[in-house]
Amino acid sequence: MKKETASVLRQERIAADIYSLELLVSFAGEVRPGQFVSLYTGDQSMLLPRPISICGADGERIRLVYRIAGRGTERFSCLREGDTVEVLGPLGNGFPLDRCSGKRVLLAGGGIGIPPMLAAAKELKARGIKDAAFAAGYRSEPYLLEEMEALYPVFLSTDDGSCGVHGTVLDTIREKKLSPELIFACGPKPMLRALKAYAEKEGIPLYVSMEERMACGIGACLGCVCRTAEADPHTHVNNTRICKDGPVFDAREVVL
Amino acid sequence: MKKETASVLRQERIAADIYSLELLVSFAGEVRPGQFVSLYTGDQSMLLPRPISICGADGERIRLVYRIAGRGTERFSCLREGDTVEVLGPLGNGFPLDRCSGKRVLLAGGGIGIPPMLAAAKELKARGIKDAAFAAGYRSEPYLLEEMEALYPVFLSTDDGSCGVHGTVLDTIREKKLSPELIFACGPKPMLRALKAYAEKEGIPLYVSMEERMACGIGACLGCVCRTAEADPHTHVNNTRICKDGPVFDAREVVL
Amino acid sequence: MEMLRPSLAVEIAGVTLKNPVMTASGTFGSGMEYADFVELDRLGAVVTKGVAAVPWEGNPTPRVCETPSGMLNAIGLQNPGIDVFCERDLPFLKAHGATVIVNVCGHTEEEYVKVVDRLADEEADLLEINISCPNVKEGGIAFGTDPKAIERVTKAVKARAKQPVIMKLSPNVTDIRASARAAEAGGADAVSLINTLTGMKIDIERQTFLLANRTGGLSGPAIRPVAVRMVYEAAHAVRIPVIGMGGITCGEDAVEFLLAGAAAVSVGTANFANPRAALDVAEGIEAYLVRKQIPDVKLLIGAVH
Amino acid sequence: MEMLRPSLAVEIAGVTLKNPVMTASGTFGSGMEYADFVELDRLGAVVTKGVAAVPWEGNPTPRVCETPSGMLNAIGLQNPGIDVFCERDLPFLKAHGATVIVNVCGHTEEEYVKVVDRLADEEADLLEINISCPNVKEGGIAFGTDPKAIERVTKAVKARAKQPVIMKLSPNVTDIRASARAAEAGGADAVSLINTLTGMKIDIERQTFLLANRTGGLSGPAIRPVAVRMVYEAAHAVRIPVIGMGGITCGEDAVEFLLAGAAAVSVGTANFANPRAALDVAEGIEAYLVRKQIPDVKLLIGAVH
Ligand SMILES: Cc1cc2nc3c(=O)[nH]c(=O)nc-3n(C[C@H](O)[C@H](O)[C@H](O)COP(=O)(O)OP(=O)(O)OC[C@H]3O[C@@H](n4cnc5c(N)ncnc54)[C@H](O)[C@@H]3O)c2cc1C
Ligand SMILES: Cc1cc2nc3c(=O)[nH]c(=O)nc-3n(C[C@H](O)[C@H](O)[C@H](O)COP(=O)(O)OP(=O)(O)OC[C@H]3O[C@@H](n4cnc5c(N)ncnc54)[C@H](O)[C@@H]3O)c2cc1C
Ligand SMILES: Cc1cc2nc3c(=O)[nH]c(=O)nc-3n(C[C@H](O)[C@H](O)[C@H](O)COP(=O)(O)O)c2cc1C
Ligand SMILES: Cc1cc2nc3c(=O)[nH]c(=O)nc-3n(C[C@H](O)[C@H](O)[C@H](O)COP(=O)(O)O)c2cc1C
Ligand code: FES
Ligand code: FES
Repeated sequence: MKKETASVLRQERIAADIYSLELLVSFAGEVRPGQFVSLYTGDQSMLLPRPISICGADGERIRLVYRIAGRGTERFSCLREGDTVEVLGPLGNGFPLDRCSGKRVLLAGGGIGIPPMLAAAKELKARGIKDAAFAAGYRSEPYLLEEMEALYPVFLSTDDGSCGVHGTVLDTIREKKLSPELIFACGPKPMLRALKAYAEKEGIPLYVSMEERMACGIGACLGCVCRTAEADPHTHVNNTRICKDGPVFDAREVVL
Repeated sequence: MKKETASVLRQERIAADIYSLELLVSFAGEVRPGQFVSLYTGDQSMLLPRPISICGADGERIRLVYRIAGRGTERFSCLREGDTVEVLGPLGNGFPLDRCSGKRVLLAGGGIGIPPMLAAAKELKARGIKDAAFAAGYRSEPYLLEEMEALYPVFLSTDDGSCGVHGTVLDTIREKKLSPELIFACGPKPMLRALKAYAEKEGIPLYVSMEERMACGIGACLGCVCRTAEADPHTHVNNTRICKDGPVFDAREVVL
Repeated sequence: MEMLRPSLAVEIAGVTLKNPVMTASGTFGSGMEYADFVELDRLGAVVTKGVAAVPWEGNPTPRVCETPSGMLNAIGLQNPGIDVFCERDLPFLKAHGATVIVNVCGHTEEEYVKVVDRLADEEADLLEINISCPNVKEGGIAFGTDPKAIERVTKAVKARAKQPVIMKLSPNVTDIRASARAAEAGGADAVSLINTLTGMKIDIERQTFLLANRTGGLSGPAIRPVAVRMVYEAAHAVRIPVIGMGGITCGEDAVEFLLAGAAAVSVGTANFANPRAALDVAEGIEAYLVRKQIPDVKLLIGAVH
Repeated sequence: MEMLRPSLAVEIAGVTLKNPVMTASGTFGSGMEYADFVELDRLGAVVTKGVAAVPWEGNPTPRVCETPSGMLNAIGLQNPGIDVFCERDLPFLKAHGATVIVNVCGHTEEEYVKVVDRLADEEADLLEINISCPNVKEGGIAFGTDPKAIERVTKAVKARAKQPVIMKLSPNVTDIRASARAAEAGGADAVSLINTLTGMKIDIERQTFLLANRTGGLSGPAIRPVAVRMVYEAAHAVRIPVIGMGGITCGEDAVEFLLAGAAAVSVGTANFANPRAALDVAEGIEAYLVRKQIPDVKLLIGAVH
């Protein structure tokens, strides 16, 4: 975990309001899929860093894919090659990829939860995992599609029915009769909740990446907790820190 | 008076911590020497605009010369050609150049008070005034020197004696035996105070450009007043607004 | 889909405002200086700089300085006195079609009453009584932070005022509800809040206070969360309308105050950062209503509770 | 010119701090999380997250949100309880050579005393009693804003505490001097201020409170002018040392508090914007002293008055 000034290598608009940003960082070699970074806006009126999942990393660069959601991400979208940006990372635990061998893995991403699934898929491929697939749910316009398809089959859904299944990731699973043996998921709460019910019914292990408003991003402020079924070993109450002990949790351990 | 988004045409560092900035603005044709603009920093944590004197204007562009004095001016120094900046102007009254005809005029500038004197000189030259001179007092490294010399003789002083007279503008006047019949001055309070004493003693008309911390820059907040000898016709007390009724005042009318 | 044209009018103490946006006292002069940027008759109201019975010189300079997302001021209520105000400023505002709220200041109960009396036959639409200016030692701070004094001043003013009376409350108190209730008990027609939070800045280079007055009033976006909280508390403590202000810069900020319970809002420090701010706020509220398909701004007032 | 090596040590209630910079409670965990960025033994002290007699779950989420140059938090004092704290966090801090100030919270006088008793034989250097957390309804706000209650709690704690006691004051009061005097009268060894200002943010899209707790505590640079003013007032009202905080991000900000009368300072929200902030502040103070050729940081304390 380091805080450093990163150079912008590339920035590209890849869909309406969706940007892909590549940064040169010293910690790119240590990144695990499912981890995130804290990105600082540079405007002194916006103190808190923005948590953004890592969508890809090689030896020296990381890639972030984000949606303009407010003033901070809007500023990020103005970064050009050669600009610099403060970044802290890698943060959080990442997906437990070791659990995948020999299993039919479903990578379920909803909305801006799709980018980290691409990072997971790349690593699975590198590890020789054959039997995996994406279930990707978009509002409307799909993005990152070709890159996903180059790795594993993609089952697409859109909220507005403009392409793929009309509905959510869960509709896809049902309609396409997918029968995963392990699910990694990132996306809006209702999607995670539906997946959890499904996984429990089917007895499938499910790991979810959680989201919450953050301040420190490193486990110090207790701003970003989620409810847990059991008392958490660090906090000693039924609350766990998403930024430090997550963002990825066994779905059975957290209250959704 | 307009508020608009100006394009940066050029920015140049002309001395240690001193920058020259050229902006494309719609109001360039209306500018009078001695007027200033309000420049906005663009960082949301710094709300108030920075007052900067206009150092030159032609039909479509204005030029500002400023010293890095804090976080706002530091941000200005990062502006590059093609960037934009919010600007409000032209503000204030300007020097009463009509008083100059037939007089030996001294343009006295101290420190970062020099830039507006250059603007005044250009206009005097354009109006055919022959008998004028600069008394320019620098901390150390001179700037804008060649441009001034191209218009009128320059009598130089520096605080550290590194070039010209060792001392202030007033030392220059004495040492070089200048005998102006009208003085326009802009610079630090002690310089203006000394000039006022000198001008009173010699019976010479003196117009001074005043400085004060500002908020609105257009006469609404009463933040930037200076004390006046008589009750001010607008405020009805012995306080006048520098941004609106100044920044240039007959030295006899204000308390220095 | 047909374009919704939402109703923006609100009512304060029987006076109808075109829209809920007014200027905050002391930040908009007497309207003259901003008339190049803002059509005064398009605002809900213009609230004037505080005016006293006689001219006040105000504090020595520096009077203003910037702070993170805010500013401090210690103008000290410089004003030309009520006579000049009635002869010059009020006719100007009326000629421009503005609804006018006259902000009144004083050192003592008697001074407030003098101004209020002088305004009896003038075309002021409402009066706002500033009992909360932290920069006036004798009157302001004592009046503004003691509920008993608030009730007493309110009664004194109400006994004489020909126009409806808004009491402007200080945020430098433990319990803003008590202040609001005291104003209501004294007969106020509305309360407005917040005035500035008392603050200080030190110039570490010269090792002295940055403002000549030592302390000043903090305003701007920095204080918005405190202002929203206090407006919410006040709106739930009294039945009279609450006028909200503190750091409003755009339509979204104003909507926050309306949802918290404000019946109207004022735009202050934002005018310095954007001379068209007050109109931008009004247009921003309208845009929000259109986007959310809400037909009447009054439906927002106090909707979050 | 020889390079000046100024003395940075200060003393609070007989405890010497290497330098006047500590971390603000609740923003630095128990030091563990920031140990990658800050050598804990280079700080004046580490002030721990508030700890209670038993584990507290805190408030529902969202617990934090950003505001202009500041943030709101309503953590609700989640903590693992004093036993875990003594077994895990305190030994960690001591092993890293930190001077430790334990921040104590409770709902009632008895709960505070329980924690203080439990710490009697532990290696805590000082205790800070948080009577001002706006996010705890039962205890915090009532204790923190009534001088009589402040004096009572201080006495109860002082009667049992083995370590020197700092009382942490709420800024949500009409008169901070009365709070400071009450703590002094109760026997406090020092006071620290300011805790957060109570604020609120409304989510206008969902038309609801942004924080699940509705209100939260405002911190960060936005509140610095209020904090400096209150530190100045408190330092002139009592003889015991005042520890200043509120929006400190760099050496210059800290110097402002020292000049206003603080004997030491805490760095809070700035840690989130810059994990090395506390050390940067300490180094910034030293750089200021060197530049100004001031040989001892103690010469700054209260130098502007
Ligand atoms: C672990 C994690 C990973 C994330 N990964 C991605 C990603 O890969 N791509 C992407 O587009 N978005 C991602 N998000 C969401 C992203 O953090 C927010 O969209 C972003 O912070 C919004 O900032 P803003 O300034 O544009 O919005 P504003 O609304 O102006 O932000 C105001 C404040 O609220 C916080 N905030 C607002 N929305 C969210 C949110 N949904 N989650 C957390 N904080 C929020 C901001 O961080 C900021 O502090 C992730 C969030 C988390 C917690
Ligand atoms: C009428 C007028 C004309 C000026 N013309 C010039 C010029 O041509 N070139 C130039 O370099 N400077 C000029 N100045 C000074 C210039 O405004 C300040 O140096 C500048 O505002 C500093 O901003 P900052 O953010 O860098 O400094 P900071 O100290 O970070 O600024 C903080 C706040 O204090 C205000 N402030 C700080 N110093 C001054 C000052 N000396 N006068 C007024 N406000 C101040 C800033 O505007 C800002 O609101 C002029 C000032 C006035 C009043
Ligand atoms: C420069 C300045 C002058 C002010 N003068 C007055 C005044 O004369 N009377 C008054 O009631 N409030 C005065 N105020 C307070 C504002 O009306 C308003 O209550 C406060 O600034 C909060 O709003 P804002 O954050 O939008 O500025 C003044 C504020 C500023 C910044
Ligand atoms: C996330 C967060 C948690 C806090 N928790 C506590 C706490 O447990 N006990 C306490 O006394 N103060 C707590 N505070 C208040 C800070 O210690 C400090 O008084 C306040 O934030 C002002 O300083 P700052 O502006 O530097 O953050 C907390 C502040 C924040 C931002
Ligand atoms: S954001 Fe601070 S603990 Fe997670
Ligand atoms: S800066 Fe507002 S009156 Fe001059």
